[in-house]
Amino acid sequence: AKAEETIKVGVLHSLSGTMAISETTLKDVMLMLVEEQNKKGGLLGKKLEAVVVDPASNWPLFAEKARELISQHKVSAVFGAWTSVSRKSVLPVFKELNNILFYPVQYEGEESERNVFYTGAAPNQQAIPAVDYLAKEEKVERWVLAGTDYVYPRTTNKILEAYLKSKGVKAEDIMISYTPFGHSDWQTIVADIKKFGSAGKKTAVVSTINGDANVPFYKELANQGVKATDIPVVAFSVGEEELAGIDTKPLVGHLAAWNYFQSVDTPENKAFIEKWKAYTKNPKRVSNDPMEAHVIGFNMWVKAVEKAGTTDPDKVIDAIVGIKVPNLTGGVSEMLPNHHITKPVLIGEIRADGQFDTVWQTDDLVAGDAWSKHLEGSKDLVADWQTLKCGNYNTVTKKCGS
Amino acid sequence: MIVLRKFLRAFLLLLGMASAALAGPYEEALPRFTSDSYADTDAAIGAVAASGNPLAVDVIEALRDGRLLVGSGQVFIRRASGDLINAATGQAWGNPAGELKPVRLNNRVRRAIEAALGSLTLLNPDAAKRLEAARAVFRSRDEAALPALEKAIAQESHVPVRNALETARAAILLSKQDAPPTQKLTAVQTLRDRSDQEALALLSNLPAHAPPEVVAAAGKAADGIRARLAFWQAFQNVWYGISLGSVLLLAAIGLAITFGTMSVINMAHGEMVMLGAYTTFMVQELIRSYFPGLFGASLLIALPLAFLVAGSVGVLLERTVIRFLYGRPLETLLATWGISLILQQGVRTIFGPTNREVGTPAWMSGALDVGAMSLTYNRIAIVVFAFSVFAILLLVLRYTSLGLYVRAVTQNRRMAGSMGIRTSRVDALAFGLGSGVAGIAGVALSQIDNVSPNLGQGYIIDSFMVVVFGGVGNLWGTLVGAMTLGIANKLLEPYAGAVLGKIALLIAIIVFIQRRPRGLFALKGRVVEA
Amino acid sequence: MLAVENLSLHYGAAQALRGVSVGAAVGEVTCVLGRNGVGKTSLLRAIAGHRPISGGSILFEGQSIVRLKPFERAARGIAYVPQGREIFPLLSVKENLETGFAPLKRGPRQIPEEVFELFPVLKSMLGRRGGDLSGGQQQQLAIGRALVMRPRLLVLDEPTEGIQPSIIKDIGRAISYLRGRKDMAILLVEQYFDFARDLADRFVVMERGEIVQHGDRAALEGNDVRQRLAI
Amino acid sequence: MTAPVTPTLLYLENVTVSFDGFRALNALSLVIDHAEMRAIIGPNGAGKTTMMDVITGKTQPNEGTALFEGTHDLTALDETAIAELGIGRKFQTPTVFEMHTVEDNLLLALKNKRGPLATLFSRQANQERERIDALLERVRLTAQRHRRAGELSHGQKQWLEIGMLLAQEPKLLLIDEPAAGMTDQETADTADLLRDIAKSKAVIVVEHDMTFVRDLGVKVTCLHEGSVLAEGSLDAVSANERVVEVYLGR
Amino acid sequence: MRTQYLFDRQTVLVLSILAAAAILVPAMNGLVPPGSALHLSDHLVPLLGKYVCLALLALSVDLIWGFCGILSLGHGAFFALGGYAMGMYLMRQIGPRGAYADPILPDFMVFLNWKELPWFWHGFDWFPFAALMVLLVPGALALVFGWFAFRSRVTGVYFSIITQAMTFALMLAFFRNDMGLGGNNGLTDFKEVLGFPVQAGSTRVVLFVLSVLVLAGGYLLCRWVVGSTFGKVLVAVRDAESRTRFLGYRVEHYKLAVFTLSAMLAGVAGALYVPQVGIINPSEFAPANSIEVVIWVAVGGRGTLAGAILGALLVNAGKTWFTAALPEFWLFALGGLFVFVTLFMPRGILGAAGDLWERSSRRLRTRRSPQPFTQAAE
Ligand SMILES: Nc1ncnc2c1ncn2[C@@H]1O[C@H](COP(=O)(O)OP(=O)(O)OP(=O)(O)O)[C@@H](O)[C@H]1O
Ligand SMILES: Nc1ncnc2c1ncn2[C@@H]1O[C@H](COP(=O)(O)OP(=O)(O)OP(=O)(O)O)[C@@H](O)[C@H]1O
Ligand SMILES: NC(N)=O
Ligand SMILES: [Mg+2]
Ligand SMILES: [Mg+2]
Repeated sequence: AKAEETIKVGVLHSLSGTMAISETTLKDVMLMLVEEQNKKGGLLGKKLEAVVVDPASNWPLFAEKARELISQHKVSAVFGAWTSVSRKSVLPVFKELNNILFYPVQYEGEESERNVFYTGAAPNQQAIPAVDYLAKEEKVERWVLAGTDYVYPRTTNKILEAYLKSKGVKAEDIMISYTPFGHSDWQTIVADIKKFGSAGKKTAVVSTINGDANVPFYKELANQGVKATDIPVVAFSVGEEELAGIDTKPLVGHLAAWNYFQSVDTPENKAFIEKWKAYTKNPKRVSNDPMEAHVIGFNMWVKAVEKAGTTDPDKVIDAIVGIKVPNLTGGVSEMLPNHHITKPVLIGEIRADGQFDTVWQTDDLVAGDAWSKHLEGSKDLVADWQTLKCGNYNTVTKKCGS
Repeated sequence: MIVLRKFLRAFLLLLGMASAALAGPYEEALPRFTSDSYADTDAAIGAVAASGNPLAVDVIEALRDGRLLVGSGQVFIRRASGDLINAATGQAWGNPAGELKPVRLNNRVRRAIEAALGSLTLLNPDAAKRLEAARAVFRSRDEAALPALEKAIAQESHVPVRNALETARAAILLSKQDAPPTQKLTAVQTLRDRSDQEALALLSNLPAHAPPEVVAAAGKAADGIRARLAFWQAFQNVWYGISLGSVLLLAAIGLAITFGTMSVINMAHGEMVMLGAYTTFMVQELIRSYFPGLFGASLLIALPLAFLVAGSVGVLLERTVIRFLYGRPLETLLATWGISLILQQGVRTIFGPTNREVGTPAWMSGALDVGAMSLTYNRIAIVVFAFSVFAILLLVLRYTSLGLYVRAVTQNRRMAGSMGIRTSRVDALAFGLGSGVAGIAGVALSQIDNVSPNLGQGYIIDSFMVVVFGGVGNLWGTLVGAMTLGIANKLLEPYAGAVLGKIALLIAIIVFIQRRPRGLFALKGRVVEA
Repeated sequence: MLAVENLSLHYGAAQALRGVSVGAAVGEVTCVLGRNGVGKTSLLRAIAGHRPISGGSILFEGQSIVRLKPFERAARGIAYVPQGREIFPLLSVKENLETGFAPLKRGPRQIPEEVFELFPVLKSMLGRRGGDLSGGQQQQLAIGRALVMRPRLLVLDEPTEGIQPSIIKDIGRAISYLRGRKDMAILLVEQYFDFARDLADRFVVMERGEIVQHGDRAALEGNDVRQRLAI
Repeated sequence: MTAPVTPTLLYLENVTVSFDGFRALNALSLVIDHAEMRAIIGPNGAGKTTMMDVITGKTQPNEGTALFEGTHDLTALDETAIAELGIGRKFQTPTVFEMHTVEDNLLLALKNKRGPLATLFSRQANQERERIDALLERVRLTAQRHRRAGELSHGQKQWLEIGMLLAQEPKLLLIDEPAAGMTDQETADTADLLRDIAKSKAVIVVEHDMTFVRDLGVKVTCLHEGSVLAEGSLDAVSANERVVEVYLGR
Repeated sequence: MRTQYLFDRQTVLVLSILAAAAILVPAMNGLVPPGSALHLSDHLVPLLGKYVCLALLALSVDLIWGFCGILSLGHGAFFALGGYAMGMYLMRQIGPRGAYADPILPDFMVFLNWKELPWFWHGFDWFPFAALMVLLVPGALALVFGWFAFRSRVTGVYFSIITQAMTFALMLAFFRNDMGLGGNNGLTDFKEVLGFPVQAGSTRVVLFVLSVLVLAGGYLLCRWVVGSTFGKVLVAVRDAESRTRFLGYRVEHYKLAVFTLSAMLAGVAGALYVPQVGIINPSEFAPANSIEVVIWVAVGGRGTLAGAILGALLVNAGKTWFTAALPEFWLFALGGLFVFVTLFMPRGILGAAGDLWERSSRRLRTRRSPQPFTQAAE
């Protein structure tokens, strides 16, 4: 086929380096989605073509590869990035070259860009409901906020701290602990958590520990016998994929908050998992939340392109707001004017088989907030790309940006 | 015995059927399991446990194990054999009508189960079960369990269980509003003797209604416990340090050979560790599918295999690449860096980019309590293992001619050849040995870290740091270096936090090297000073 | 025993040996003489296998050893005492000596007494690191180490360099003793003319990578050779 | 500068060096005058090289005094400072800059300003080139001028190192076994050279070659086990029974 | 080492190639119409600019490693510090255009509730000050670090490892949000440099040309340094450090001087890099990055200067190409390249080319040419 006959879609996920562990699977899901769409006849009568590159967990390389995808391969949209820094790194490129990025991972919020669609959770779609659940259902009064030392945990914990304090939690009942990336010796911290948790009040750990550090963390929890019934840990970055590397029997009952679990029992999800396993030819392959985010993002993009009748980014950006597509948990997610989407929030407990048991779920879908209401600097900001055409409109000064 | 129990059970069943018609609290509670609400389940557990119904334990155990099923408004227990019995009547239930679903659990329900089973199994014939039960009651502080506790204490003869029962009683009495102050004072005494974190928590969080004399006694006891815990904390930190040091030692010791002795700047060392970890994974996979009974021995089986796998890869590398680079240590850096990229990506291609699960055998789970310190078995195993590997390696290098030849070859390759030393074989063997040792380190590290293609990278810098800090070319230096860094790290961490602690340690290394520019165990003499 | 024929050797493009032929027989000392930089060391390096040759042949006990690695040559019985000693600096004196066991079978793996008789100082310094020894002590160690191998051909490159006079005499006596045992051939490079003259059964003189003169002991007595070695 | 404590150039007193209990130098005392040449002999391991190590700052003595020009305490200075004072050294095993050409080896040794800025901005003057030419001629390495020092034979390296020592123009030359690996003729030639130098500079030579020492015709000190065993003319020293016993042999 | 003759030829060659790049790249990008085969597409300009900056970094490493034997495994730190200095300037230039529209505080400070600019941010809004810091910060760190290390005679792997510890410690420190430098995300979202929009094609071209000129200047500077007597002392230190001392050279001063110079070059490279890639964050301090730089130098040919440039360009271009052409297998290709170069080009690509050159030219001038020397394996 000649180049003009296909519509290209960029896939910008690390296939090597530290982030490959999480991102490779997102590349696979994108390939599957593209293949499936082509089976359905493609888009606007053309075939889709996925262009895969490897930014190798190297942040400047992300920017370089994004530029290459857009300028050289002329992709119509890019699905990619995982860490916030990789997103920050590519942002200017998308703005400059006016293209579209679908970002599928839960993140710290505080951002809304015209060229980016955030299909993962904002803090209000993950962190806050999780804390509410623990406070209500587990009667937690003392909180350990443990995270990897980078911006997502820092911001999330800032938000949570402000939120908890607003709910009357005292400062001495909050312990905050940061660890470096890839931290692997958790003996001291787990012991500290145990100590903190044995002060008589019900204690829980809110973990924003990222990636590689989780396995040794959970292994240490199991070793030191921290059971979910004593000190539950609720994690925001641990999904089915991460658990696949751990013996979860000692971890049963620890929690995670996401917008999707593989175990969700809906026909949409069932069908998706079947396709996924068939596509990867691996009956044990798991699915997870960022994958669902890509599914939603991709379907929204397809619909928007169809609606606009073109893949021209400007038109698609305008067309996509308000688009609704079914998510895999039985609801219908909508792209909001702030370029975040509506999602259900699910709290799951780890099961012995490495899956999650949904123990709580919001009744309705929650709309993602680009700007946190709990932070000093951002509580007056709103994003609206539809009417205000602004990502950071200040409701007090009534101005966009400045 | 068994016959007797069967008989008893049958009898009780009959009794249960008889009482079914009466529709007591048990029967009333059961339907609450069907509502799919954790609050209802929680309440039902309490009611069932309090009912005194002989099926109560069965029901709650089934619930715990996910064998309590509900369907069309009724509750069933699935026995291990697969048979279903009706929880209400205890009768066998052949063909369930409609679909059955297990009652769902969450932590709240699990806690309720634990508490209920605790008071119900205080008289279990198995001492371990009783101990477990006593601890459960201690945690739940369920006043309702008090009579059962008293009864259990009266007939308990096993000392640890008795102690546990007494602390459980003390815990309940302390929080019980109407307990007489004398009882409370005794409770304080009991808890002071127990003298651990949990006792401290109880003593320092007395309920508001506690009488003043109890508050005073508890305050004093709490201070005593605090002092004791602080004292032990130092040892605990040192232990953490030793165990971190052992991990560093394991990771570095192979490098002490390939780098320290052979002067190959082996950037692929971490990947050898990774190969060892993946070998462990493979071994466990095979065992899981074909010989599940051997799981407890899986690590022991993996050890020699990991040595062989990583060792052979090492020999292969040496023969095909490294051997052309002797005398050009900086080029070994370049080539082994390339090799490490290839190995990483190779493993990623074969095993996928995600973590692989390596399980912990039962004998490595749990912890040993020494004073107020808790030593987890898997860390103990790793410490012992690291020191053994070190000792064996030391013996090999000291008491076999291989050790001598390796050193001779690295110091002067041509001359070693002229002395009749088969330089190529020595090189291959030594590199194989270093890699093999890295491989067995991988077996140990698979127990505490990710088994992923990135495993090795996490250790390579630390390993070089240890070898160099200890003094290149000295195995003892590696040992002392690993332990020093491990302990220093763990002593710093409580004060500085993990990030600043690590920074402080790195700066300390930099400063230390100024004082001892050739590491801790520096080589001295004319040669090195020249 | 040893027959070197028409040997040439290059360092890069520079030719250090041009068609050198020399032999060594059991029970004899063959001496190589020549000024600085004429190629004496290069010749020995070729024999020990430290440098590849670019032409000619080296036969040891009738077989070509050109393709053999240094350790294989050592296993055949060639021991080399290089110029500059090349002891293993971080090994102790004892360990340095023990490296000589490598080509031996288990049985004879002990240090022959004659080593310590010849160089008593080594015995008192067994535990010291080779690199810490004085220059002369290192030279003694290098010779002792070669003897541990029970060689059939002993190749010595200026063994008297840096050694005190009394021990030079001892070494001279040792060489004649070894010659007298009639179980090895000795190839000796020496600048110290009197020493060479006392020991040599036969000699060659080199100049610019070539043999310019050879003969037996008698021929050394004249002033002819001395003249050649002068500038 | 304070007034010299002693009028001598080099003054060693009671110098002791021990390595893990082994005394390489044992209360050694030695005095060298301006423009004096001294030959040092002594058994292998007597401490001759160690003595030079002490003088040049490579080894710190455990005890004792080492003064240069009466005022400079050598034990308190490092190698560079001592070299700057004007003490040059030739090592027992020749040490030259193997990757540099013969010419550059000499250039680096030439008596010039040694600071980074000075060398960064220095231009090679004609004068220097002539000096190098002369030195090359003297050590007979003119033909090897552009070769890398690492390619030289053992004896050639010895000569190069002597050339570097000359280029430094030090006040005191320490020369460890210059004749090792040289032919008899060259040995004699070296002796000539040294005698020539000693007219204006102080020289300490260590040698085992008695013919060479005789050629020098200077006062001889015999060390043994780290201290002076005998001192005097060569004939006197060689007549000493102990010297014969431990050193010369019968 | 190289003869005077070759030396000049190399310099001329390098300078002409760089000059050609400085002229051709803007021309092919701006003047040649997009359809043409000769057109250089917009996205390649910053990419090439990035390569050029990395080449300057490699050059700085070659200066100390190739000529003075100082193997720094932490040179990425100096590069990153230069980059941060520039990044701070660029950050201040954003002014009220940030998401929170704070005229002074950068976004990351606003949302983490910082109230005022930390002291070390002051002055960075003024370009000359920032430019000075680009040189001074890496230079001062190198001076202090080197002063201690060289004075204590820390050499060889010991030095390498403490430089690695240095960059590792800096990485952890910069990761901390409390450092006030943007934590893991670093500094990004730049708007303009010296009043020119960083995203504009013309700014890009100018930055590229500037980088090339700086690289050429850096190359000349290094050439001059290593060609001087100072350079010969460096080589002497590399090959026989203690012997150099006995000749009366203050080895530590030499090392310190060249180390500091090299760190400043690396800092400049970092400063030019940041506006072209649009982000600077702590991963630039990652030890692996510094190791990689050493590898570029080794691939190109250690101790040849031009080789460092060549190696950096080649490996990075290879990376760009492989990561797109073989996204799943590129590490095999890159790893294989490293192994291949070490095995078959022991002195790097330029070394191998030099050997070839010498061999062929010797045939012409057999007698006079310097003899090649393959260092015998020890
Ligand atoms: N590694 C080398 N590379 C290049 N040329 C060399 C090398 N070693 C020796 N040569 C050259 O080869 C020639 C012969 O050197 P060789 O060492 O064999 O001399 P020699 O006779 O042993 O001299 P000496 O008496 O000084 O030890 C000399 O010109 C020397 O410069
Ligand atoms: N670092 C050291 N550790 C242990 N012993 C040492 C060390 N340095 C020197 N020695 C010992 O000190 C003694 C003196 O050595 P030195 O090199 O000074 O002797 P020398 O007089 O120069 O001998 P030669 O004539 O053989 O060169 C020797 O026995 C040597 O083994
Ligand atoms: N956005 C995250 N999880 O980095
Ligand atoms: Mg020679
Ligand atoms: Mg000596």
